Amino acid sequence: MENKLLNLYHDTGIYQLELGQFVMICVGLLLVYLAIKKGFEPLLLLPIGIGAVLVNIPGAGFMAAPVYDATGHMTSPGGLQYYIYHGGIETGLFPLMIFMGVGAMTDFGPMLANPKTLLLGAAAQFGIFATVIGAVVLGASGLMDFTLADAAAIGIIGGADGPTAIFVASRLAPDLLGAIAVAAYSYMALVPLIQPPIMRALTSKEERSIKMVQLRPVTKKEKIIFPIVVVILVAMFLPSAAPLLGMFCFGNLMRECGVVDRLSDTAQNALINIVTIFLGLGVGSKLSSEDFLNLETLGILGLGLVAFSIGTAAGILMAKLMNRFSSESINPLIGAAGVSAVPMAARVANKVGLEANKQNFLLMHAMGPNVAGVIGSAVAAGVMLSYVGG
Amino acid sequence: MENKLLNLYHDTGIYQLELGQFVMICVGLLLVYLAIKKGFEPLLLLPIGIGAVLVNIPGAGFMAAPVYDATGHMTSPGGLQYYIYHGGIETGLFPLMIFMGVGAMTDFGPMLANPKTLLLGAAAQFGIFATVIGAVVLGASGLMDFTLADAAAIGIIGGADGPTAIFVASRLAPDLLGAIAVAAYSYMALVPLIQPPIMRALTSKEERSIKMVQLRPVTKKEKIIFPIVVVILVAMFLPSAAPLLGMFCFGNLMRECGVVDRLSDTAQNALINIVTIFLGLGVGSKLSSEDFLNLETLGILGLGLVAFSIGTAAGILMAKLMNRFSSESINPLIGAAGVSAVPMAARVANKVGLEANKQNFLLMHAMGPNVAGVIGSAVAAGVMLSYVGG
Amino acid sequence: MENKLLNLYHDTGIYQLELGQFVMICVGLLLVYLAIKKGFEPLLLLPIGIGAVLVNIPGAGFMAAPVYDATGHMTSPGGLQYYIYHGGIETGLFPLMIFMGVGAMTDFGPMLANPKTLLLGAAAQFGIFATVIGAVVLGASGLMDFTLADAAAIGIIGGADGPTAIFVASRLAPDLLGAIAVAAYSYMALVPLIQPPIMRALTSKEERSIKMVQLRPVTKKEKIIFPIVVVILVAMFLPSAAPLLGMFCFGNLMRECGVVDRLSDTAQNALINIVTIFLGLGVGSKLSSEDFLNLETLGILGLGLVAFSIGTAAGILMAKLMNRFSSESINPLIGAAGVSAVPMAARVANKVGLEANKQNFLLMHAMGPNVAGVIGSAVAAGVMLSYVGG
Amino acid sequence: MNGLLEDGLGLMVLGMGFVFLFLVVLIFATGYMSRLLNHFFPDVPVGPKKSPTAPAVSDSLAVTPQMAAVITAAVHQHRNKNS
Amino acid sequence: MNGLLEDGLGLMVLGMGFVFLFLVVLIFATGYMSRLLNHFFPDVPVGPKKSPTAPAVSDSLAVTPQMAAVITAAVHQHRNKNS
Amino acid sequence: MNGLLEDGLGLMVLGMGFVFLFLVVLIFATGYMSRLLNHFFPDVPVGPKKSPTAPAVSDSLAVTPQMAAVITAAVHQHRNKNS
Ligand code: NA
Ligand code: NA
Ligand code: NA
Repeated sequence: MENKLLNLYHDTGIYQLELGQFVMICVGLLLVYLAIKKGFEPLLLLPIGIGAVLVNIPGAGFMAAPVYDATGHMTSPGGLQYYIYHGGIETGLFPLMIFMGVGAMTDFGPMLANPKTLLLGAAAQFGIFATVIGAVVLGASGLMDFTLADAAAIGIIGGADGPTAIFVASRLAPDLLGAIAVAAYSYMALVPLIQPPIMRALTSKEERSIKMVQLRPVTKKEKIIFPIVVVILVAMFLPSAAPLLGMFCFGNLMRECGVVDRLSDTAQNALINIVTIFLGLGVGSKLSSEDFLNLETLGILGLGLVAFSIGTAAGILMAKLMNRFSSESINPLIGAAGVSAVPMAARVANKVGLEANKQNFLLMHAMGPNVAGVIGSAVAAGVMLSYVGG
Repeated sequence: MENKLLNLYHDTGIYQLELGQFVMICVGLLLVYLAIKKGFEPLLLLPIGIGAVLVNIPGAGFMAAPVYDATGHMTSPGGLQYYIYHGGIETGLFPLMIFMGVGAMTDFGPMLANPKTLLLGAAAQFGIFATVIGAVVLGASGLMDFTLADAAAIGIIGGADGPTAIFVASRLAPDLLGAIAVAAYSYMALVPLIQPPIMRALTSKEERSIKMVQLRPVTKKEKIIFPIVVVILVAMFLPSAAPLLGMFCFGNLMRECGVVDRLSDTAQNALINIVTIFLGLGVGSKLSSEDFLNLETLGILGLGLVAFSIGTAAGILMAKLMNRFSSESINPLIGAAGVSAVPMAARVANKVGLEANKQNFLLMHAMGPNVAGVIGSAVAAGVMLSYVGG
Repeated sequence: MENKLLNLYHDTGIYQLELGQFVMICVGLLLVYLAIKKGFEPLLLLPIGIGAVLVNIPGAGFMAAPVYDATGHMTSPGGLQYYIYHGGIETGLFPLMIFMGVGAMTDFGPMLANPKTLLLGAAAQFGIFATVIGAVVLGASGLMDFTLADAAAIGIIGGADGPTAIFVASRLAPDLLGAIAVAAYSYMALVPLIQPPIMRALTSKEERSIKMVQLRPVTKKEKIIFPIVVVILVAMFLPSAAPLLGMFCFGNLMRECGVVDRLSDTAQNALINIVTIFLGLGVGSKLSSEDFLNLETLGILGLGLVAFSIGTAAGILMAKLMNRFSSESINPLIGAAGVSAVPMAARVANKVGLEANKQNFLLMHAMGPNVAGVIGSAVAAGVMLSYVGG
Repeated sequence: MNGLLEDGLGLMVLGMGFVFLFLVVLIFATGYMSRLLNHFFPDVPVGPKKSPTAPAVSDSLAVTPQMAAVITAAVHQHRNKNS
Repeated sequence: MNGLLEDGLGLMVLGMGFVFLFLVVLIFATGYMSRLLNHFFPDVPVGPKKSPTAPAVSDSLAVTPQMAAVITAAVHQHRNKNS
Repeated sequence: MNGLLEDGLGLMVLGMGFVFLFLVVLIFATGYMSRLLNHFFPDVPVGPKKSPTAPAVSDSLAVTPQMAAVITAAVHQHRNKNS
């Protein structure tokens, strides 16, 4: 009896809690706070934060592996986050399903009306690769313990695309997955703070006031064929990007084809919501003190900020270059939307444009590079998976 | 050819059906009847009943294990209920997802307006532990073959909370899972018959007529912070209750925080409905004749009724005690709602109160102990898992 | 560096693509085209087509098996379609869930008003078994490499019921699954072209003009009891059909009982949509060049067409026979609806009837044999699984 | 090879036989069920089933206590007025 | 067998003790939380929560750019008119 | 360690090169596709896509036979009246 009482006491969190776990629970609560109070990507950061809290409760066993006896009979079931992480994230299933849903939510119309904006989506990926160099330098200098695979996974934060970052990290650097996902979603939420100073620094008021010509209307047929064209090009040139872009285009085709509206509706509602809940809990499970509380996390957070900034700058500079050579004028602000972070970055471009000229509506024009950035970072992800993994 | 005809005849249910299977099919149909005609918790008892029918069809193989050859190639697929049971119930995933959905459906407002009612939710759990003693006595006397783990799992029926009962039974006494789940849901449906006589026996008409003061309004902030407080307390004091209460509070936080309404909506609609269908079929798979048609099931059904009755009585008596010492008057009827069985028990309290005094609306006051009972039985479940399992 | 560049080139589709893969990608795109442009069962053929495209992208690894090291740690995750196929199709889970949803969408009212139409649903299954003979002859003659199991799986195309065909093929002839599913859905879409000539050839204008008496109203109670009766008969006579018909009747019971509307609603919306997306991608994964680009596929497509035609004819002839002996007149056209292909075949019967007599509305009368055909082909599937597997 | 053909014929005969047997039994069972039900529980026939896209009936838990309290109070007031 | 009975009694005492302990702590924590919140962030109380069957609030991605552009332009026009 | 730096540089050059290459090819492919489509199938442009929370179009099975019969009959009556 006293023995059992002692056992019960030994089971409590008060007895077992280690400092690292305490700190990580606080980090989880901070994410919850940012999600609810500051509106930081709440759909992901709330489940991630709760997931981080739960996985760090000592003795709760959320990441416990199931135990089987010799005959294959389960003697002790695994924890919830164990099943979620190994079933949905390690396998890549959840990010791919999310990407399908995002595809079903994406309108490529503005991009199809002005395909040149794809170049802006390409330029903004420079943030990714510049960050890879940064991480490699930190690793080569011995300051931090980054391999090439780690560096590639860190760089993808600059893609400003959550599911892509999680997919790549789960394949190249699972130990860094938690920090990478948190950095990616946090900076995506911070886009309205990170981008405007860079945009103002690199453009003059005249440039920011440039009006762009009304986009041509896009036909239903173009919207239907486009995702198929992308899939074929991916199949030809970069099969390692096919999982991401294939599911993305599948979702988009369901949206646009008009004959499977009930599937498209489910992909962008019930299915993506269910997967988002579990994805968040699964990512949160990687926010353990061993994986998160170290110098590398600081490096990742710092490099992620650099990645966003360089990507933004690269997009703007490319837009300025295109403006010089293009017959139609291009407002350099829309280049910043090339980092993706759909649709936040496009809204920021619109807002900064309106500050310079109250009649200047850039939102539609910025949506082109914005969705192009999604394709661009998926292509970059494919190159990384092929280069590092192959 | 005659051979094949004979085979086909040997495959029929008529040839193969054993008496036990026949009885269990009838039990399944009885559950379906109670669900449809009597409205006994139809969301669960209908799938459970059908699950019981299906699993007892001889030769249908609903619980057949898959067969693999030496190279890991599947030579014979498993049955539907095999995958559901081992994938969702043995692992505990389905009860936890249901609990998340229930959390997203629960309004803690009335409890937050009057936190003292948490005591009633605590007192009503006496039904659980009194039943454990009953089961232990039956086991120790040699009348029935109950271990301590069995007794604990049987006691949890008194918690009047389906997913908690299934979660605990799947961990402590999987063989009794079917009988325990059926007892739990049946008695929850019978709350309007079981509770009123006990309520009338233990209270005078004056007590039942006691009016309670209007509840104070509760702010959104309190509702948001409350689930986080619960999780932190669970982490500190009882990590073994963290899976249940963690998911419950996660669901409730999604509901109240206001920034992830689409996730909350999915958790309390599409997701909980999908899981409910499969949970029911999986629980039904444990209604096999070996597991169900024995003396122990009778013991479980009897003890479950005792558990509900003692829990009701304990809640009422605690409310009478609190009424004596509290400055504000407390109607003892709301103590009966402490067994949970949300929201049925609260409605019963309201109805019995109206009988005594036509102006006496207790529903809101009874919702406090009602949801407190959910927390209380999850805590009791945690103690059991820690005490028996550890 | 040059090495890496070479690697990247060796990873491209251009370098790796084999002719068979190219052809299969084109087949996948053809299915997408038929789904979108021609409206061929788009809910299934669109995901199947995209699945076929994705699985044939060389190096994309959609069907790659996961790799584990000696300690059970995953070193390389599997592909999306690998998990979908082995988790949902090989196990039979997805077809069964679809069947549950279809049950929740089916109204047995017209059949219950006129149970004799069940005979038409029986007769039309002759298409299945005649096709089995055809396949067996092709196999016995050495022309094609069909076993009895293959022949049975091919015959089920004549059941004109997608999930039944996929379920049977996954158990009896997984290698032919792709071709069988494509044939089944394609011919179901072609019912408005295949059936009318046969209907006109086998009936006179007078027969096609026969008016049928108004159906009696059917009570809610009959609709509730009917699925239970079916399950009991299946349990008695043909347990091997219990997985299919059990889930079908479970879905139908959820629909009709009126007390679990939220489950029924989910079964026929969110759940069936989610499963349909994955079922399609999983079936598409079997459209690999090895499995599809061979003589057998041609045989399957040809035999499937024969199956539909014979089933249609058998239904019509049985209706003519019944018309001769029945007191109430029966329009032979409704016999063609016995192949199932719900509700397309019933609409075709209605349309051909209207051509003969502008006042002749057969739709409701044709719905009886139409849903009877679903039961009929599930029974046929059960016989095959028992005969071939047992 | 002849064995295969024989097996196929066996499957056809057994299969069609069984399909007919089962559905004929079902005809009788259904008819019997209908007669029994309509004899013992005469009932009003139902109209067309509502479309599946209709909103799900929310279950008991979905009624928030406030709503329930409001309803209860309103019903009560109404009764008092009319008595 | 006596050991079983003893274990059961132990479970009862520990269990009820722990349940009361936990919920009493929760009473104080909740009360403290409410006082703290209402002191530092005085807030208007909320009405009944909307029913769970209400349509989900569509997230930011669901706003198509066209819609957003239309809204932006309309707001802008409105401001210009009123200035 | 120098190898790591070299690999990183290689990844950057290859990566940016490939991203540009792919998106430039996509620009041409997209433009070509649009021109081809608008030449061979001149079409009316589409308005903004309906919001994703709009109710799913119910598929064919969702039309109950009664509804279909009613519709058919109504259409037929209408035609007869007007002829
Ligand atoms: Na991007
Ligand atoms: Na309880
Ligand atoms: Na059929």
